[in-house]
Amino acid sequence: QGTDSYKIGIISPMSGPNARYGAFANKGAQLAVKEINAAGGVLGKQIQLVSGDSQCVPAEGVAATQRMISLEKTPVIIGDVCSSVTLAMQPLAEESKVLLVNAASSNPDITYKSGVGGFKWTFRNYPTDEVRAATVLQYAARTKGYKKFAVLSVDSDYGRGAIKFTKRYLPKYEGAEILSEDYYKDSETDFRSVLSKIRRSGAQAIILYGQADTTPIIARQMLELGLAGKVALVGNGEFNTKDTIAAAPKVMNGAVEAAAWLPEVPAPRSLKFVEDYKKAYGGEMPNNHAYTHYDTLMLVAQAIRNANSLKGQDIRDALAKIKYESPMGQVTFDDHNQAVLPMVLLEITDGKPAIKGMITTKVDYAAN
Amino acid sequence: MSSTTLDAPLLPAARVAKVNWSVSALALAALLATPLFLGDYYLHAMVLAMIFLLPALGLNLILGYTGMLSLAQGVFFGLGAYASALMSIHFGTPFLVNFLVAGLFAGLVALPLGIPALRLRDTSFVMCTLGMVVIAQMVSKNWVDFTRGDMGLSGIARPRLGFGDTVFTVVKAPEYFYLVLALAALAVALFVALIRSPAGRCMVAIRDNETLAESLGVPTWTYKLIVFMLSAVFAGLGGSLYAHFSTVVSPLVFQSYYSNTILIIVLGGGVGRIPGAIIGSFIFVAVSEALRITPELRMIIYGFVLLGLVFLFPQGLAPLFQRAAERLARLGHEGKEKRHAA
Amino acid sequence: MSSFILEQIVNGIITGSMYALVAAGMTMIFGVLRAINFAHGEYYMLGTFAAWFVMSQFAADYSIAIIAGVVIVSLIAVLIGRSVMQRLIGQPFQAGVLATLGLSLILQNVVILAFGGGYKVFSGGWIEPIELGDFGMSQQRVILVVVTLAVFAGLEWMVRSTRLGRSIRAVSQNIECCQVNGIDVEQVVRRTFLIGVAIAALSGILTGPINVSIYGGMGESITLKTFAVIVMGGMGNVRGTLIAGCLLGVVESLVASFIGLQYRDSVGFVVLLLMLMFRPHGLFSSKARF
Amino acid sequence: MQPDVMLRIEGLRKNYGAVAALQGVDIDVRRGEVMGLIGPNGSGKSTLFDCCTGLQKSDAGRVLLKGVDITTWPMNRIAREGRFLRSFQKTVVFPTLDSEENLVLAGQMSRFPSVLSTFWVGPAAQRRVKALRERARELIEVSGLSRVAHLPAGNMSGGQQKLLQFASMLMPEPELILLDEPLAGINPILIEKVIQCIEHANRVLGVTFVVIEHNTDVLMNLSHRVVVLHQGTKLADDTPEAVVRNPEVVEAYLGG
Amino acid sequence: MADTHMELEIDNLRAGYGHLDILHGVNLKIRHGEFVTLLGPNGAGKSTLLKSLFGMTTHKGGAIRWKGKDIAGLRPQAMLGHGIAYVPQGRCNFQLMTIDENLEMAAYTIRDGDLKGEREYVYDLFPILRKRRNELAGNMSGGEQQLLEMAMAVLRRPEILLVDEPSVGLSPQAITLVFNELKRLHKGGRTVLLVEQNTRKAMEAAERAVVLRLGKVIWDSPVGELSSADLGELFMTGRRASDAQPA
Ligand SMILES: Nc1ncnc2c1ncn2[C@@H]1O[C@H](COP(=O)(O)OP(=O)(O)OP(=O)(O)O)[C@@H](O)[C@H]1O
Ligand SMILES: Nc1ncnc2c1ncn2[C@@H]1O[C@H](COP(=O)(O)OP(=O)(O)OP(=O)(O)O)[C@@H](O)[C@H]1O
Ligand SMILES: [Mg+2]
Ligand SMILES: [Mg+2]
Repeated sequence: QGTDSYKIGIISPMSGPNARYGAFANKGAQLAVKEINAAGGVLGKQIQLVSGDSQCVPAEGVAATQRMISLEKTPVIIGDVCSSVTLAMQPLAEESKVLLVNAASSNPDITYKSGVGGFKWTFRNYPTDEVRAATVLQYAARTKGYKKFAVLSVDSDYGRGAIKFTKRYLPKYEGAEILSEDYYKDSETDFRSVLSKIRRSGAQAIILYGQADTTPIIARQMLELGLAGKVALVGNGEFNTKDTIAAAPKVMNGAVEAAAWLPEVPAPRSLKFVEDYKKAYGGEMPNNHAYTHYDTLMLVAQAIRNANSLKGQDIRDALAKIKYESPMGQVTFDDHNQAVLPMVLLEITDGKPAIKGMITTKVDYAAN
Repeated sequence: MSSTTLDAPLLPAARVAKVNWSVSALALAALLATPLFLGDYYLHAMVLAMIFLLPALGLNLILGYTGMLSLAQGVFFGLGAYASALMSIHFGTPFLVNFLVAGLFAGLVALPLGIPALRLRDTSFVMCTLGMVVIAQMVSKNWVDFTRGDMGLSGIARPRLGFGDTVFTVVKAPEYFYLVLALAALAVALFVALIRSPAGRCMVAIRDNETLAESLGVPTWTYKLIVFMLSAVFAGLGGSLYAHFSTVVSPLVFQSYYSNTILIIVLGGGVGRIPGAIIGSFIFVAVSEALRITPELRMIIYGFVLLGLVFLFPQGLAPLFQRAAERLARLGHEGKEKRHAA
Repeated sequence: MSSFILEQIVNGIITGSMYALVAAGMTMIFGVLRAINFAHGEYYMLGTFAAWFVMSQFAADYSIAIIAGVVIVSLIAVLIGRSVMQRLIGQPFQAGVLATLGLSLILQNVVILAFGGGYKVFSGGWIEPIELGDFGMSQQRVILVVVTLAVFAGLEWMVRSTRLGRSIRAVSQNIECCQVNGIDVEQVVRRTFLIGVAIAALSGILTGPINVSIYGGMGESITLKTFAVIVMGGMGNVRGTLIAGCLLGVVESLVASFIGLQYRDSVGFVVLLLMLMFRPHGLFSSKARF
Repeated sequence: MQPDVMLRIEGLRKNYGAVAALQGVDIDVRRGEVMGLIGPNGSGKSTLFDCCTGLQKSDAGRVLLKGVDITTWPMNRIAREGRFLRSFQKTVVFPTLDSEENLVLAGQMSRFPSVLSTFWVGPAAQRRVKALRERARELIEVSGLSRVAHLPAGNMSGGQQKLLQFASMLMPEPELILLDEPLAGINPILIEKVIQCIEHANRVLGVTFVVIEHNTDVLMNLSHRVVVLHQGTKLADDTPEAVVRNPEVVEAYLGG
Repeated sequence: MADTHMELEIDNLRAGYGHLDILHGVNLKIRHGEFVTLLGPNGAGKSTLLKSLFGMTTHKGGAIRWKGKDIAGLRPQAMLGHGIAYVPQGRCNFQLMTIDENLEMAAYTIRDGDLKGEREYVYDLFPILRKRRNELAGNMSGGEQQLLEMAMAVLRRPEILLVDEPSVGLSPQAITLVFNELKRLHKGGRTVLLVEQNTRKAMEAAERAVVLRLGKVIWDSPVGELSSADLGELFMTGRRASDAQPA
């Protein structure tokens, strides 16, 4: 087997409180590897996935990366989910000339510092929060006509970043205002106080950039407090999954979300991915991390084929020039090695997610 | 009396824990030679171990010698890291300056925190230090203008050591290793000096019986405050090394992961023993790195290792090493005597 | 405005009673072992998972899952009590810290290994809201508060008036003297641990329907809050724990509504710390002379 | 105020809830004397010590040391600046330190000018510590602890700990020592030695002693003056001979 | 083999703490209903011997036979079950419980009979305790706590009572009370093994004196055969110059 396999590393939180993200990431990537290998691998070699555990802690992530680079000698590493780990991995990858492809971190810094910004070996195949925030706000304010918003987002760079961009675009819509602003920590389960406050404030919609698993909690507590049908959720946080909707259908109706990917995306290859994933993992629904990691492996395989070489340098050059057809549409990279890729906008109607559009936007680096 | 070794659940008399100079020299020599044998990955792991050693020394000082469990070591570690990062990013100050400022800064912050906290004893004090962790998390996340919130600070410069015109940037693993080794060795020396000073005896007295110490004229509160600040200095220095090593800091440094890691290092190594934190940090990093071969089972096995440690080595690993070192020393001694006799 | 504050206080008491319930067990375990139980939140998590497992695997009713969950976790507690906790008697303090940290890692990651790292949805429970004017609350919360009161009444009675209760207090003060008086310290530790864990599991199961999303790492943050509560209540004091728990809940709730959710944990902590400055040994505690 | 008063206790009161442990006690301890303090169990003797040395706050009254009001001083300052030590009734030592370290610690604080100076391990500090060690070894020898001197003090027998506790009172060479039952649990031969030590310190070094002791035979021989406490009040204050004959004292304390 | 008159037979007992040996082969036989006092210099191992009899040290060898049964190495609870009660040296009560509760805990292993009545009995014995019955034990004065511990031992209904220095911290009056109670127990047919430094009181009360030194029994005789001058010599040198040792 030895010479016939080609190692690709994947760093993700596999233990500790954030293990839930790593699990999806690994499963998605594994599925892609299986598919690629079944089709004959890349350049005649079978891909072998090597996992490392970061626990979402930079120190751990750096150690895992170092191990990956020095012992496993993987020319390509995918990772991490948590932005702070990815940021810590970047200089390591740079020094050792290992290709780092990120598939799930949304911190703008990662690519602001890449490509022409500095790190030549980092690429990101994941949308930044800016595009998402703008799209959601536009839909909520224009199409749905909401004017009064309450912010309730996760207290992380993702949640805070999205709100920052939302505020930047808010003045475009006359009369739109934010009545209250709250951030919750990622393991929060008690939203009653905040929701009571929001109810009294008279907000029409809650801008929620949150974590997938807190959405059902918020939804159910909104139901409890009698917010169902009165206040809508807009933002991002896997509003679309069956379980979330089932937690409080009355609340979720009318929820608006923009996401990197959704299982409901009507593209045939995306639907096939959902089917395959469910088959492979006992009926479990994939989430967007599963998808983005799947997709990123596919992307890397494509780059290797384009480069017609297994060397990191060649793959990197191929990646910079790539025009990759993802299940969602075409992906290219800008001069900061940030993927320019499509995103979906959806609204929950009658207990089902309905896709309202696809958007592709480039990051405007000068604006920041 | 037939035997003089004790395994009653008491720590050894402080005077018994003498520094074994020959063994220490041997260990240092071995460390100096490691880059000749080991690859980058192992060096990297050892650098990590030595970075954690610094806050662990601080914790050993306050917990092992003064008897106060402070969970705030992680806070001062983080403060040191942030201080270094901000200095490096905003002022571009050289590494050694950042390093010292980070230690001082952490120590100074410990002063106003310690004054109210040291009114409390035992679990109330523990809880108070835990409160500091929670507050530090909040500040680092919410003071976005200064700390950039959850995004953290990235792009911290690699250590640059300059003498006159020759500026040397530490990038490669062996270079790092020697830099951190030198600083860690200095810290250990400082720690040993503290323990062996008359103040060290006062600390042990406070740990053993605060009221009695007070009645013998020891101003316990003052000592506790100074020790609290010193432990913060150690942690801050470690944080600075960490920031320049990983080149990013984020509010995650205030997570309980760091406080717990430091705690495990000290407790597992041997609390209240000079080599405790040193042994603890190397073993801790070795175990956690070795377990990387099975990412899924890693933390579970790690948990079992901790349990095993508790029941097999209730005093930590240091006594084991100390006994081995003593035996070595005795062997050497006997050898010498034999030679003399011959 | 005042009705708003009232609403927030009620919210706080509900949350606080959950804190108190988890903390009750921890404070008793601390009493007998003098060990800070870093793993206590994991038993809460195990309770939730056990009930979820029973419900999703055997399609059991929630009410059955409550009983089954408590029983399953109790069995685990018996095992851990025998193999780990009772051996901590008379061990130095650091043993307790390391052992419970170890247990916490094991329990958390075994659950993650067994059920996957992803989150699960806890369906079931009595989640229909009860409307009180413009103030809604699910039945489950009412049940939680009622159960908390009942459990605390029972604990208070047990500690004051039963043999086990008295021996728990005795063990918490002087182990050697317990031996002299013929109290089986190991047995007391095992039983206390069992009771503490069972209560934690019960509260995990009762809050399952409210929390909805459950995952292996959910115990960690609870452990932190619990620790604050037991210190406030005066270590080992049952009544103090209930009051401290509710107090923390109310303070947090007021902070969340008037200052901001992101400040909730820390400001709640700060308030508790300030109170500690005035009562350094917690709200209720007695201390003998030197 | 007379110059020969070492410690003046004025109207000291202490209540614990309903229990009046001290109900306005006035005592003058003269410089250079050995004063015995006796009284039935629970009469407030230990509480008196506690209130004099800052372990307990008194409800009313003053404590003057050489004319200086020390009522509100913290314990460590009384010991260090006041050169005024006390031992505890419950045997307490530093359990993990061996005898020598216990003693060095007891003597240490009076030898260093400031807290910060104790952190410095210069030659001067080492000389001081060396002198302390020598004194400690002497005291260990005298109190018959040499055989167990290497043990952590917590592993010594009850009587040995009591002896160590006594020895540590002598270490810093204070001016005034309050001893709370120094002889309880000490074997008869060592009692002799302890007495000799007290007398030596008193006569040669001029240390003032107040001794609580239920071993009345020994105490009456040892002390120049005896104060009897009963239910928190002073019952008698006289020479040993007179106290033994005082019918009230016999009734309340010595027993028929 | 076992002598039926002998209630407690200690045969070449070796015990200590962890690796440390303290008792180096102690031999001692105590008859039923005897009142024995165990004397010795500080650190001789007296307390260690009592602790070993109650199963609280590391057993290293030798036998302890109680009514013919070997009880060496049993746990303290089991000892109590056999009717052995122990009052340790130093503080041993529940500091944060009231006197009443402490007395209740003392009778923990006893589930029958008139506990209330027995409690009243000890209150009559030491009236000072009744006066403070609802106060925390830890707040009592040293002597009061010592009395409490004695009272607790009485409540354990011992067949043999192992007491370690009960007179410490007691006023002369209280000492008389305690020794009277020990004598009463003895008269009531209980066996008493008393460790004391107050040798005079101990020799007045006991029938037999045993001297321990450096972990060995060096003297064993009726109290009449031993003067306090002899004792001094025994403590110091381990020998009595005037005659051969009967032990
Ligand atoms: N912290 C406290 N709380 C309540 N009562 C107390 C406290 N401290 C002391 N007392 C009471 O005050 C009285 C005096 O106690 P103290 O210890 O001074 O007696 P003493 O004269 O030393 O007796 P002894 O000879 O037995 O040692 C006792 O009745 C005691 O119970
Ligand atoms: N926990 C312990 N660990 C180790 N050694 C101990 C321990 N307790 C006592 N020793 C040692 O055992 C020896 C005997 O102690 P023991 O307490 O039996 O003496 P004792 O005869 O009761 O003396 P005393 O009259 O002073 O109470 C002493 O030398 C002491 O140092
Ligand atoms: Mg007293
Ligand atoms: Mg003894």
